[in-house]
Amino acid sequence: MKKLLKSREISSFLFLVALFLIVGIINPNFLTSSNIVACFNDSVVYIIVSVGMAFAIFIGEIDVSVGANLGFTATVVSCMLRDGQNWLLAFAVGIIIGALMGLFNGWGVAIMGVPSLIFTLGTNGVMRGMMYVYTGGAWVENLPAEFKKLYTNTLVGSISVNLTLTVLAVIAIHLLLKKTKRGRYFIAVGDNPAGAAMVGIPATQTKVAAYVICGVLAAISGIVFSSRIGFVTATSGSGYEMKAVAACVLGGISLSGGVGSVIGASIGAVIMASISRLLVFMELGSTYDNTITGILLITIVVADSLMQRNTAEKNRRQRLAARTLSGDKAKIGGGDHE
Amino acid sequence: MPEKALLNIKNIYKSFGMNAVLKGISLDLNEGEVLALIGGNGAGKSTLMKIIMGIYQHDKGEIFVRGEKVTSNKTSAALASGIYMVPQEPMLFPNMTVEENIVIGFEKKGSELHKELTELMTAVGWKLDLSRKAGSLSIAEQQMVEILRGLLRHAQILILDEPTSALTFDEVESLFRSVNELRAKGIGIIYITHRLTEVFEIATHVAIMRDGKIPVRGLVTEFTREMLVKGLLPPDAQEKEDTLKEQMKAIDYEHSRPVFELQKFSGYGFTDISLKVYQGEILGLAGVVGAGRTELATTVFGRDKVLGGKAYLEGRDITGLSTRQVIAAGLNYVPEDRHYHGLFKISDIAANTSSAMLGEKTMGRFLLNRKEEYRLTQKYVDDFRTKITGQAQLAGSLSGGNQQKVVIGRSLSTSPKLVILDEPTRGIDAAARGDVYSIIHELRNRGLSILLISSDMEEIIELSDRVMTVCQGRINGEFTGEDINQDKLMAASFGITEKKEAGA
Amino acid sequence: MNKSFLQKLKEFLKSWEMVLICILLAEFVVFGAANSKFLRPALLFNSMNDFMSICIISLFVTFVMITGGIDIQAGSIVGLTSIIIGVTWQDFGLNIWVAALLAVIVAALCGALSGFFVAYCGVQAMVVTLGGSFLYAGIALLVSNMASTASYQGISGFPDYFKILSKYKFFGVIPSQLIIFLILTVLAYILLHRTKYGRRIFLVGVNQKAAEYSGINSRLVIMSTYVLSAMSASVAGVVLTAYLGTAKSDLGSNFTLNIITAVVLGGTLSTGGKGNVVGTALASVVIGLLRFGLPLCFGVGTQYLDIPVGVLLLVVVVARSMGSHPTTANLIRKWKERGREA
Amino acid sequence: QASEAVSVEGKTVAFIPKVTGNAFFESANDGAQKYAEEWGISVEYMGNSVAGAAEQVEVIHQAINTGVDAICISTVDAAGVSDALQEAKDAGITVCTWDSDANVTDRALMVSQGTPDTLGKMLVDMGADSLSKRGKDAAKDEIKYCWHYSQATVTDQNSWQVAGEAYIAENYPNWVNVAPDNYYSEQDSEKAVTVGAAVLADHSDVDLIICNDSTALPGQLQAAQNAGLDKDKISITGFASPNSIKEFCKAGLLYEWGLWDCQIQGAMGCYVAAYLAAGNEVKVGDTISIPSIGDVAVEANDCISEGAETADTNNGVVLLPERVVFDESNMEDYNF
Ligand SMILES: Nc1ncnc2c1ncn2[C@@H]1O[C@H](COP(=O)(O)OP(=O)(O)OP(=O)(O)O)[C@@H](O)[C@H]1O
Ligand SMILES: Nc1ncnc2c1ncn2[C@@H]1O[C@H](COP(=O)(O)OP(=O)(O)OP(=O)(O)O)[C@@H](O)[C@H]1O
Ligand SMILES: [Mg+2]
Ligand SMILES: [Mg+2]
Repeated sequence: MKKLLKSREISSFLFLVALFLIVGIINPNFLTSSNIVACFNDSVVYIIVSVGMAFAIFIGEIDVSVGANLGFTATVVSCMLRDGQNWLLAFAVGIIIGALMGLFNGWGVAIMGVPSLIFTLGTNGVMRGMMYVYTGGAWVENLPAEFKKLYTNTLVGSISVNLTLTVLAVIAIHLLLKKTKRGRYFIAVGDNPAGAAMVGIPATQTKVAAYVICGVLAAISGIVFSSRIGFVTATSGSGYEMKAVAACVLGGISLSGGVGSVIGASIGAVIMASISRLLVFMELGSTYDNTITGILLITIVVADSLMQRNTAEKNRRQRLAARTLSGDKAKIGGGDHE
Repeated sequence: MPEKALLNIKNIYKSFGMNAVLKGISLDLNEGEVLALIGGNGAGKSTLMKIIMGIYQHDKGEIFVRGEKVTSNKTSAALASGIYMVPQEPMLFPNMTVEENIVIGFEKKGSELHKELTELMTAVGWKLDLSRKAGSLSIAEQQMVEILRGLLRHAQILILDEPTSALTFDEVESLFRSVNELRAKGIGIIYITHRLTEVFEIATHVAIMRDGKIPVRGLVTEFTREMLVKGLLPPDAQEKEDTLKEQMKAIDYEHSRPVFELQKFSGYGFTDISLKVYQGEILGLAGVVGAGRTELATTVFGRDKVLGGKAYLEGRDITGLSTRQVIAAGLNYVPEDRHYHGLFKISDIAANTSSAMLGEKTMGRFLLNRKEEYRLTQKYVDDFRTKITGQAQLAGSLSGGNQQKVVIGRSLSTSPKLVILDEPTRGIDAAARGDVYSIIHELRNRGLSILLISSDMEEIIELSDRVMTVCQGRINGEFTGEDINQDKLMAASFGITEKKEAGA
Repeated sequence: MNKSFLQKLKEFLKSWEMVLICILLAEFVVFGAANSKFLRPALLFNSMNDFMSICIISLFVTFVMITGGIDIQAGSIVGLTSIIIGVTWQDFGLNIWVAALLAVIVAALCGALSGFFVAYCGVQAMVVTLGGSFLYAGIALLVSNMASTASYQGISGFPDYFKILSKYKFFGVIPSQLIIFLILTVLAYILLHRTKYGRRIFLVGVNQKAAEYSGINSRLVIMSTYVLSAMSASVAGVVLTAYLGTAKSDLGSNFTLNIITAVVLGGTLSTGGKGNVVGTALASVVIGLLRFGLPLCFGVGTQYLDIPVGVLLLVVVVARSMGSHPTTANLIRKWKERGREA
Repeated sequence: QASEAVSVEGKTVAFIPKVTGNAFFESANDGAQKYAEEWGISVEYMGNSVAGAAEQVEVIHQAINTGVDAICISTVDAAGVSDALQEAKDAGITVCTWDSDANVTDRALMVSQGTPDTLGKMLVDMGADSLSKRGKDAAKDEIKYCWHYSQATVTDQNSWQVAGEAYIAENYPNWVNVAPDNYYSEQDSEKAVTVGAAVLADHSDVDLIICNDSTALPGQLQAAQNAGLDKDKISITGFASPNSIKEFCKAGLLYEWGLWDCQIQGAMGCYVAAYLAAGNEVKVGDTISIPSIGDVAVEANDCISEGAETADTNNGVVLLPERVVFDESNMEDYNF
């Protein structure tokens, strides 16, 4: 069973490998170690935001305000850094903004009981507007060089410090989710909310916590985003929400909640983050960007859903068939009831 | 009475919006007691239990556990104070394994818990694959997982909300054994059920809930079955049941033609089923839960693949037709699971009644004929004396019995020649059950053929002209007249009697 | 049927549509008071032209959401329609009406494809239509590459008799787009609330299993709603192309949020089973007028309009869920009881 | 001739960018606002955060409804806004354009940053100069280069690229375009960096990247910086506002880049719009004297788009007097 659980992540990973190999066959330049590492390095923003989204999806909800959250945090933090504020203060402010947004979403969804898509759609709009109000529409430019270096610092070879930290954090989060009592609550709440209440799991608290985590991770990804891009525009982060959802789905997380892992989300994020890059190597140009994303997404979810349905159906039929079979035995052996 | 009651409930009130469900409930539970709580559908039994568990909050009143007043209204607090409830509908985590389901929420290490769990399972003697996903378990197995959860928690107060409604005979036996053992250990148990026989079998005390209050309670030994039935019914209810069996005219099989016939019919969950249902006959299909009768019915109804054999309705081959075609051919089915397969809860009663008629011209060609829909709905509401405030009432807000009447009404709306009723009175209170029985009789007397699937032997005996038993997916007995009695049916259902003996 | 007119009226006064009408009236009062220009029919009607596409699509996305699904691909079908009309008309020499018809057919196929995956393969609607929104936008871009004119030049110069579709003004003030919207609203209303097909949509949304046990082909019903919503998006695309006089592949790309907002604000349950075409129509107009009135009367910049629309959505959904929240429900009950005693 | 021009004072101009939240347009607005105060006109900045024809039509209607005297617009799509601009004209509003033109019949004057030929040549020249500065011989070496800008659907950027290619074919036949289909990043900063990084990885031997888009240039530079490159390993140049590139220049990532003074352009656009709205009339060959900017001449439409007709009065093109190449020495003189 455990193996089966894992296989969803593994199949996503195999898919990623296949994708890279195909591009490598078309353009051998792609398969250099530095380029592959760069693919992963440049996926950090997506990984963080997708892991956050994964929390929202685990509990059976969704958060489409992560893009705006990312953009807004990036804007505020960058403005502070540009104006020479203390870094730690800036980061703290960013993370607090993210946490507050998460808390607000959590309040609306878990406590007020508003459908999550609708509620976060609303906060998304409000935050996008706030970005304009905050900057007046201007770009935030000229971030301190040392801040931008945070992104390029490497550890071993060309593997960036960011990537290393992110991977370690993802593994840690994964273990927390799977091994600790409270960690398991997130999946449990998504799996069966009413059942969670029966065994004393504080469903509301867990949901709010999931949103706060999602908000905080969106904020952190916003900070990484600005250190990577070096400037923040008024539309920064738009579209990230949908790409994060896509990443989660590609990584084997079910939108109905209770299924999947953050490792899967991370693998999905690498796929999503690499598409623009793959297209450059395939000499296809951004014209094909959307087409390929769409085909990837639909193919994977349809294949996955059909496969799951088949196994479920097979299991059911086996179970039912076993009943009549044991009936045969009963006839021959005179019944197995004592 | 001991000094400190395990559980002491004083004057609890609870309303949902305008619906006052509990109106001053008081109840005690002491160590080593099994308190059977009975009451009609919607009496508020589950609600009261959920309040004890801290899932709902009461509006007024007090709860004491071992003499201490409960101040926190959190489920975790209730669990910590040693209360565990096995809910009416199992609430497992379908994507987790059985083991994960049982141990979730424990602080202890996984390996320790695993050991405790396996010990516990050998102690109660239940076999379950711990690594299976809970979503793939049958309802009975899910119920077992729920009970194991409570046992592993060493609950001092165990609440079982209709635990046996989906269990097999064996499983019921072993459950009762465990209940007795637990009681011996001094655990207090609240046992909710609709089956009065169980009350006398397992309970030490009994309390009857009616109209948001507990008008009757006491030691089981102080009551007889009749007293309990009387206590359940509203004071002005009249005895309807007596008249039933006498009204039934015997079927003249010689001159009657079979309306419905199965020849060596096989599918997933059953094989080699051959049977005939005659005009105006009620054929009972008895068996234990899991015998494969629902599968048989749904496969005939076009919901699953036919693996072999033939089905005929009035001589017409209906094997493997789609549900829509089967309905059009003149067969309809009242599903076992009203909530998942039967009812449109947030639709009104009219829409519920007419839903199977939408293919018919009488309901309009393209535009919906509302007049016809109204007429149709009113006909069944009047015929069945369904209690509604108006056709616009939402079906979900009806009581269980009235919901069932609506679903039966729908199945008749298509003017079928044969209706398959699958557990028509499951989870329905005594009063509504009587209504449903008289409906079934009336239908029979009008010449409709009925295939009645039920796990309630009394029900089968009371209603059927002829009974066939199903065991592990096969027909293993046919009974008529005097042979239709508890002992024979039970024996056949559990596969103890061979077909030849039974037929003889 | 058996209800008196008064009863019906009473019910209507308590309905969600009534709330929307009140909000609509409030908009007229507030905006009208702030700037009387708002009330000038010519201006008001003209402004409606700018959000009619969203209104049109919302009507039929309501169908999808009643079945318990969601459609976030409608926006990209607008662009796909537009570019297909442009390319087939300009480069393949098709008659403009034939081109439009072709575009609607292609859109219907797109809707059918997504609907098939949702209904027959059991994939979550959100993911399928998310994929669809990428895919159809991508295809639109590929189609635009087939045009002989460089893609940056756009395709224009459509005949006047095509443009009149969206430009004509009845009595000199009422724009044809509004008429198209009203016709479609009536159509959608009849289809959803008066026909057997509409009833099936509701039943499937309430309980798909029970619908199947009633002999309803629930999968076909679900799939058909996606076809309908894609076709309505396509009609919006035709109207928008005629209105702008240019065919572009990215038209409608940011409609999604507005469409969903309109449907939800209109009272459709996002879990399915409940919804109302009239509510959606009213809600879409409420949003449109907000987007028109705020800049005109209060000088709010267009780029800030996401804030009031978002706030409106939040306030409405929170208020509505508060009504059904246990604590508030209790408060309301107590308040009512006190009223009765007094 | 325009000696006794009617004063522009008190006129209201709607200043409409393609999209809000973009450094280029925001700077232009800053410029327009700054001068407007001096001239006594009021400039209202109206735009949508999404660059789309339908969105821009909504904004134009908003301008018409608000009752401005003139509109000065950078169009997203000339055909798409054509009818809306005609409506504006019908409502008695003067329509001028800047940066990105409308159909010549839909507007009076266009304040242009230059002809495609000028701008294409400027881009290539900056590239050749950057190459020389790092010791390459632009005229003889086999220079590998490519273009990276926003999208194939953006009119002006494409016309510069086409003109630039023609100029290269004529003057630098030794150059090789490694990606004739160009790279696009859709004015998305994140994509600009991703695509930029991919370009560098795929063509490790590319010598020159020309970014004729104000989002692509900083994105490409950031990608180069992230990859540890600098101006002596690769030449990157293009159009972007001085403020957005200054830090990169200081960090040694490029020698030079260019732009026209978009603040002046925005201001000029608003002025000529207000000028015509005030009732002044101009013909090709006339000069308009703009206070604190200088005299500008009205030229025929065909100077920016070949074969375009010019109406007798109030129709034509005003060219920006100068385009600037920024480098370390002069970049601090500009603040936009
Ligand atoms: N969450 C809820 N919201 C509103 N009403 C509720 C809720 N839960 C229960 N009710 C109502 O409270 C009443 C009592 O329900 P409850 O489930 O406690 O009955 P019960 O005695 O357990 O019946 P059954 O024998 O069918 O299980 C019913 O009328 C039901 O409709
Ligand atoms: N596919 C399924 N999904 C969920 N529940 C199911 C499914 N199939 C059966 N059940 C439920 O499992 C229980 C066991 O019934 P099953 O269908 O296995 O045997 P059965 O022949 O219907 O037994 P009986 O008719 O005696 O109740 C029933 O409560 C049924 O509703
Ligand atoms: Mg109950
Ligand atoms: Mg059954």
